[in-house]
Amino acid sequence: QEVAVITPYLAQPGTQFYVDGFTAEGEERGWTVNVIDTAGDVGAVISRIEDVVTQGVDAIVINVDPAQVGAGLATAADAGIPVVGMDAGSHPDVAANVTSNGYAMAAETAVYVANRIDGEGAVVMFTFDPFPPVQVRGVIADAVFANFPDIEVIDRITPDVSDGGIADSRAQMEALLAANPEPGSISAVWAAWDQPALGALQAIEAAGREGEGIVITGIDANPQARDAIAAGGNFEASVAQDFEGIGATTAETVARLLAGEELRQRVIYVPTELVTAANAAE
Amino acid sequence: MSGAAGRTGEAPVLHLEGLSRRFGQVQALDRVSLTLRGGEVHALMGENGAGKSTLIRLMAGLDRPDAGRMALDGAALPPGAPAAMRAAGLRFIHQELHAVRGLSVAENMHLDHPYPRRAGLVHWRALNRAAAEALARLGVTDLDVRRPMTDLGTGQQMIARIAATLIDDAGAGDRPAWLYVMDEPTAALTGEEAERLFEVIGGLTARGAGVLYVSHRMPEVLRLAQRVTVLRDGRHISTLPLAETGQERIIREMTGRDLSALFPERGPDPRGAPVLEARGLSAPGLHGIDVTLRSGEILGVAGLAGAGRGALLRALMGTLPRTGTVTLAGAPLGRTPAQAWRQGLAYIPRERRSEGLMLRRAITETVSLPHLARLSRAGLWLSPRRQREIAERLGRDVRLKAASVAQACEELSGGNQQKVLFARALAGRPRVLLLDEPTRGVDVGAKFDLYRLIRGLAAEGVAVLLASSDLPEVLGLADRVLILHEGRLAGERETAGMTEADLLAAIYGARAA
Amino acid sequence: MRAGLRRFGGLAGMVAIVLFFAVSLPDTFLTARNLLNVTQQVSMLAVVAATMTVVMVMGDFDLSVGSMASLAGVVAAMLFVAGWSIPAALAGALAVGLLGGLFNGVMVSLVGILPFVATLATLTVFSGAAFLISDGRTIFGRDIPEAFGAFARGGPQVATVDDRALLLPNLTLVALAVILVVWVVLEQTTYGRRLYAIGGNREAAVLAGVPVRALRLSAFAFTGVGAAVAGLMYASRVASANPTQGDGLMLTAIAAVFLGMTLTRDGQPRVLATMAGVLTLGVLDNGLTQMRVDSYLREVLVGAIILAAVGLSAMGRRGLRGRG
Amino acid sequence: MRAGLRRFGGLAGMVAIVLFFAVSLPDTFLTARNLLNVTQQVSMLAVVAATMTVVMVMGDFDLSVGSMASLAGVVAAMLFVAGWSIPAALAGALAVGLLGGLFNGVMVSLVGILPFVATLATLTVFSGAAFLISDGRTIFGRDIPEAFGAFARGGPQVATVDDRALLLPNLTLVALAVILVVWVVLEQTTYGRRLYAIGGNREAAVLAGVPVRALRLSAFAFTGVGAAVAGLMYASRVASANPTQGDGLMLTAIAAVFLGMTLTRDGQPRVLATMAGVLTLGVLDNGLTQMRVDSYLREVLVGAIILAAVGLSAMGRRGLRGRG
Ligand SMILES: Nc1ncnc2c1ncn2[C@@H]1O[C@H](COP(=O)(O)OP(=O)(O)OP(=O)(O)O)[C@@H](O)[C@H]1O
Ligand SMILES: Nc1ncnc2c1ncn2[C@@H]1O[C@H](COP(=O)(O)OP(=O)(O)OP(=O)(O)O)[C@@H](O)[C@H]1O
Ligand SMILES: [Mg+2]
Ligand SMILES: [Mg+2]
Repeated sequence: QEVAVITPYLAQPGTQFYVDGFTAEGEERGWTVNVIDTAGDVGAVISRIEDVVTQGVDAIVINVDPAQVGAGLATAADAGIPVVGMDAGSHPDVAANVTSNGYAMAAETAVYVANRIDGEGAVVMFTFDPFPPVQVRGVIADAVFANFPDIEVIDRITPDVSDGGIADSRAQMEALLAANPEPGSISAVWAAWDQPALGALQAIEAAGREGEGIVITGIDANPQARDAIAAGGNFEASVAQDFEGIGATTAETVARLLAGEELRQRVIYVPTELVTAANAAE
Repeated sequence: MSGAAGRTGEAPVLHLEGLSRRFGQVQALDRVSLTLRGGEVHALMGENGAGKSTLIRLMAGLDRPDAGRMALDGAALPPGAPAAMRAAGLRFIHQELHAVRGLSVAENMHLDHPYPRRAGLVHWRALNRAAAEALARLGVTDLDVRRPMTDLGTGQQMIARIAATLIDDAGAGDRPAWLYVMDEPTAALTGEEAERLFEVIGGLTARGAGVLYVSHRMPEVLRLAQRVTVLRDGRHISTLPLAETGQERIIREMTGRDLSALFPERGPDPRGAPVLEARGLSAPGLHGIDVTLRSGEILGVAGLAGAGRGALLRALMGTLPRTGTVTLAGAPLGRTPAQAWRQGLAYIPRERRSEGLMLRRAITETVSLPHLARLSRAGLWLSPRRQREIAERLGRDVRLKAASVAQACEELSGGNQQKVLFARALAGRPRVLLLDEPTRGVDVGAKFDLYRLIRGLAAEGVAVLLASSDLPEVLGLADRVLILHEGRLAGERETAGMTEADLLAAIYGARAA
Repeated sequence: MRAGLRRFGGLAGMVAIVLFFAVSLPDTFLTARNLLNVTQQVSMLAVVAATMTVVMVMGDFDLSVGSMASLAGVVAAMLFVAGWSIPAALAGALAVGLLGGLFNGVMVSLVGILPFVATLATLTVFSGAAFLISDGRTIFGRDIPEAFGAFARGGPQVATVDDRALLLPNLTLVALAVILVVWVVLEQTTYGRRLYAIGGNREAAVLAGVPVRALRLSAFAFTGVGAAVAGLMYASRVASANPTQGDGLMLTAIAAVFLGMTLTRDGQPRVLATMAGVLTLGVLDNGLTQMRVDSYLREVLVGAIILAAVGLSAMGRRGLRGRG
Repeated sequence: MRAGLRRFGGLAGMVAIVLFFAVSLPDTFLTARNLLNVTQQVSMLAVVAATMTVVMVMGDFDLSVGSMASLAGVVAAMLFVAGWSIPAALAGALAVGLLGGLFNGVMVSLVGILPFVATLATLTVFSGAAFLISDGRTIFGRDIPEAFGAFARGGPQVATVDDRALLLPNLTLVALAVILVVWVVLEQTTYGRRLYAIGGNREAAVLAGVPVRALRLSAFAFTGVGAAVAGLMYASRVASANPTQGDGLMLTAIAAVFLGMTLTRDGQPRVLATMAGVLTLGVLDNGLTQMRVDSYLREVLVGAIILAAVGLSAMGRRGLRGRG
């Protein structure tokens, strides 16, 4: 049996891991897994769905918001080919969506920050609203910080993510540090994913202000972030999604559909874990 | 010093043997052989497209012959190697004027040879000094060689390029410069500037150097050359000592026909009522000009370079902003080129390649461009057939030599390119024809065709304004001549009975005044 | 004759690509459904490339089309959010395209900035504006009227194949309409002929009475509107709008025009040739995906095929002019 | 004189920007630390823009520099993964830059494809290759040698300010070295002057026997190596490599060159002018961020400022030539 995985976001580390998890599990089951990367172009995802429907695959896995590729989903539904979301979103034409709970992850790191700075101080947020799953994280963090009267969000930065976000986040953080030279004028950096957190860390270290106790958190716990957290510096916490688990669970879900099973639960959450210096090395 | 070859007593000899070169369907050169020596001026003549420039490009190593060889004093020269030709002592001034934008005069003068260097880097002072010294040999001492070349007028640019060949830069083991090849060097020069060039040529040959001189200007050739070679349709027709050849013979060999005179006969005076009247016409470079142009009249416009001849035509066409009143047959003349064309003005610009032709496009497209609205249905929907028919008919009228009207203009010779622009001007059945140097770089045969065309138009009542720096042309064609000086009208004369000396005196007299 | 060979060489290459896929994918490639699908997939590119042809005919470029497409989509979406009706919102987005195009035209033809620079700067401006207006978000879901997203999914039914309706996609129809308009304007009117004249020799065109400034200005406006149309088509297709979604169209559209230029006499841009270029790129993407060619290898192949086509054409052209 | 005014106008504009930030951000902008930081932030752009200047001097473009930068970074990273030493891996990546540049040069100068098309196609090819080699992934963490990432973080200490070491960043030094090389080559050697001659009048250069083909070929090779250097700098700065990280450099580099051209006599590209353009863009980003200008608005502002600078310069230039 043949399964096509169509994603515009393969260059991002998280995507890589769940595609790996999916491929491994799928190949174990004897499938041919065809991974198609449209390099950021969501419209092309529809085109490629149409192409693999024409080609006649048995199932399709996507990781974009299904609302945006409705035309392709309709084509697949028309041809009776099941579509499963891998960290995608819910949609009538998507049999199931396998993902982490983004609300919970953002709440976990935002609360971590609030607690570490004792509910008071200036916080810098790095967010990215164009990407819905990340946008959700920003909303939750906004709510958490708004709930602490003495926390002030001094900047909510959307970095240029064409390179994943490290370089521009660093440049922006450098500028902010320059604009706020007094020690203690920035208490924490909350980032909606790891790359900006790493960029902020580099900026703080390059400015020689690592001693001010600025708390940094990210989300995703990618290896570079884990290294940084394990090193015990300003980057203190991130949340690990179980990417490979998402991939594997997606494969299982596809297998159940191919076996003809009717799915009742259409959103399947895979558990996450807060990563701090205590468990980063694992 | 360059041109030192004569000292050995034996002048160097360059043999060109059986050179052929073909471009697509055109056999541009067909087994041409030629021998060039130091110590003399050798003129190369031929109609447009005869193959003169092609031969020169082969000599310069810019192109390779399909067959044939070149040898200097018996030793073969490699084809297609510009550096080797330089090392053999050859220097070139190519036909089209080529100033490099953004480089100084001195750098432009060093285009074809290395800059002076110090420690591997450019030695700017030596560079400027070499350029200034070369210019001084042409008597130019007041030119700052660090200025951008494009700031200079065309004449001065040409002087600088001529001077560039005089820079003494033969490398170790190279033969000193001994043969100067000049492809229409005077086309852009004023009389005064040309005189200075002729002096330099005299100096070069006196020192034993040779000159291969291409020009369509018969008087220059008669005056300068010792021998003349004529090419026709890519073939060598003759090489003769000039003493044994008269102008008629050269023209006959070039054209293959007898042209008893350079200008067609004058008919009865065709001048009628005033058509174009300008009062107090001013524009950038023009101050308060009054002109009346009658139907059937050919009105020459003469003056020194920059006197405003071109500006006068451009102001009338509306490409220069103007003030003052201009009327055409009593009605005010529009202020944009589109209106001017529509009202019956037709314009042939000075630089045909850059200002007139769409070089890569079909002849038809250039011919129909100003008349599109008229040649289309409802002024909007194209009628390709009608455009093609017009182009074909006018092509015949102007004796255009082209494979078809679908041919690209860049494949035509200079004279035929100019005829395309005449066809374009005639397509609108003009009332007034504005000509800016209409025969520059055009051979005698084609010139005669164009002159006859202009005469014929005048006889039909078209008024012609002819701006030209070719004095015989002004005297031979025009009924009357305007003399401009620094943008002002400095005189207005009937040409009947006027000699070239009179006209020159008038032009220079205007300056003295 | 040689020119003919060269052009037919280009066409032959395109036919060869189609034949190759037809043979490699006998059951799925040359089906009406698949081919209609390809036309739909390339419809947005076709619109941008067709109107890009209008400026490239004059020897100009418009680098801002991609970000204009994104901007138009975002504008329409925000107008939906603000409660405008679909026609009103579309009109608003097209007006933005027109204004943006006019702005490009003013910069290029009145101010006199090189098109490359002017539209590079407006690329940044439009893109920034799209982010500003949308606040960087993707606008989707309930904010986008059902009918708007449904448009791209619909189309008149032309047949029933295997019990499934075969639609002539609406997007394909829109693209055909735009192509037709551009073809008529460029090939059948004096307006278009004058644009070609500007490309042939700008100075000569001025002296021949062509109102070069006005024409360049209007041509850029044309391209701006085309980009906006494509942006709306894209937004309809993905039933959402985000501030970067059209960005990829620009380079691909320029590539398609250049690919098409290999097919024309004299190497001028022509809209039908551009469409051949667009279809070639679309067929390559479709066929290579169906053949399960790795998407990265596909990218390399597409680049290599463009190079081969343009390179062969350039060499043919040069041969024609002699060895100079 | 008017030309002078125009040029000084451009320079004055740049100075005005700096002054504006100096006044608005009195404590933080004009500090040695911040300025050194800006030089480091723009160092990669500076390298790409400087070598881009080399081809733009001839009137050509290289659109493939961004994807070449990405490719070089990925190549180095994959060589690290394969166990190569740092110098060997860097040499490998630079060799890829050289080969890619030569390939561009061959396409442009021997095959005769327009630089715009040729490098658009190789942009796709290089980018596809970067994806293929890296399998579309970001290579980071343990795969990248410590010393490689440390390089970008280090630099000779020049002073101690507020008890903190003030470093002259290594990346800034690399950029300065590249700029110096490009300056000497373009301004002080016959080779460079010939490139200017090609740009000033290609036909004249051909007639003068300038080996135009060989020079264009070599200039593209130069630019390819420059792009690879920038890609390595980028990879070092982010201590990782992914197949798209350099892509943004291309348009920005071209914008910087054009911005610089507003400062030069005759509007030619010159490397020092390009650097003024690069610094202007860098200062704008840095200053506007410090002033907490919304990042989207920042984008719009940067585009508008480019337009204003180039537009004023174009109008000045045109005024100079009359209303023609
Ligand atoms: N690169 C080329 N490609 C095609 N045809 C060419 C090329 N160069 C020259 N020709 C043709 O070769 C012939 C000879 O041209 P050439 O320029 O040598 O003439 P010429 O004697 O210098 O004429 P003129 O007096 O007008 O300068 C012409 O028919 C011309 O059209
Ligand atoms: N666009 C312009 N703006 C300002 N001055 C101009 C413009 N065009 C021409 N002039 C001025 O007009 C004068 C004559 O113009 P130009 O250099 O074109 O010579 P011309 O009119 O062609 O003269 P001629 O044909 O007699 O050689 C010059 O002094 C020139 O500076
Ligand atoms: Mg000639
Ligand atoms: Mg001639």
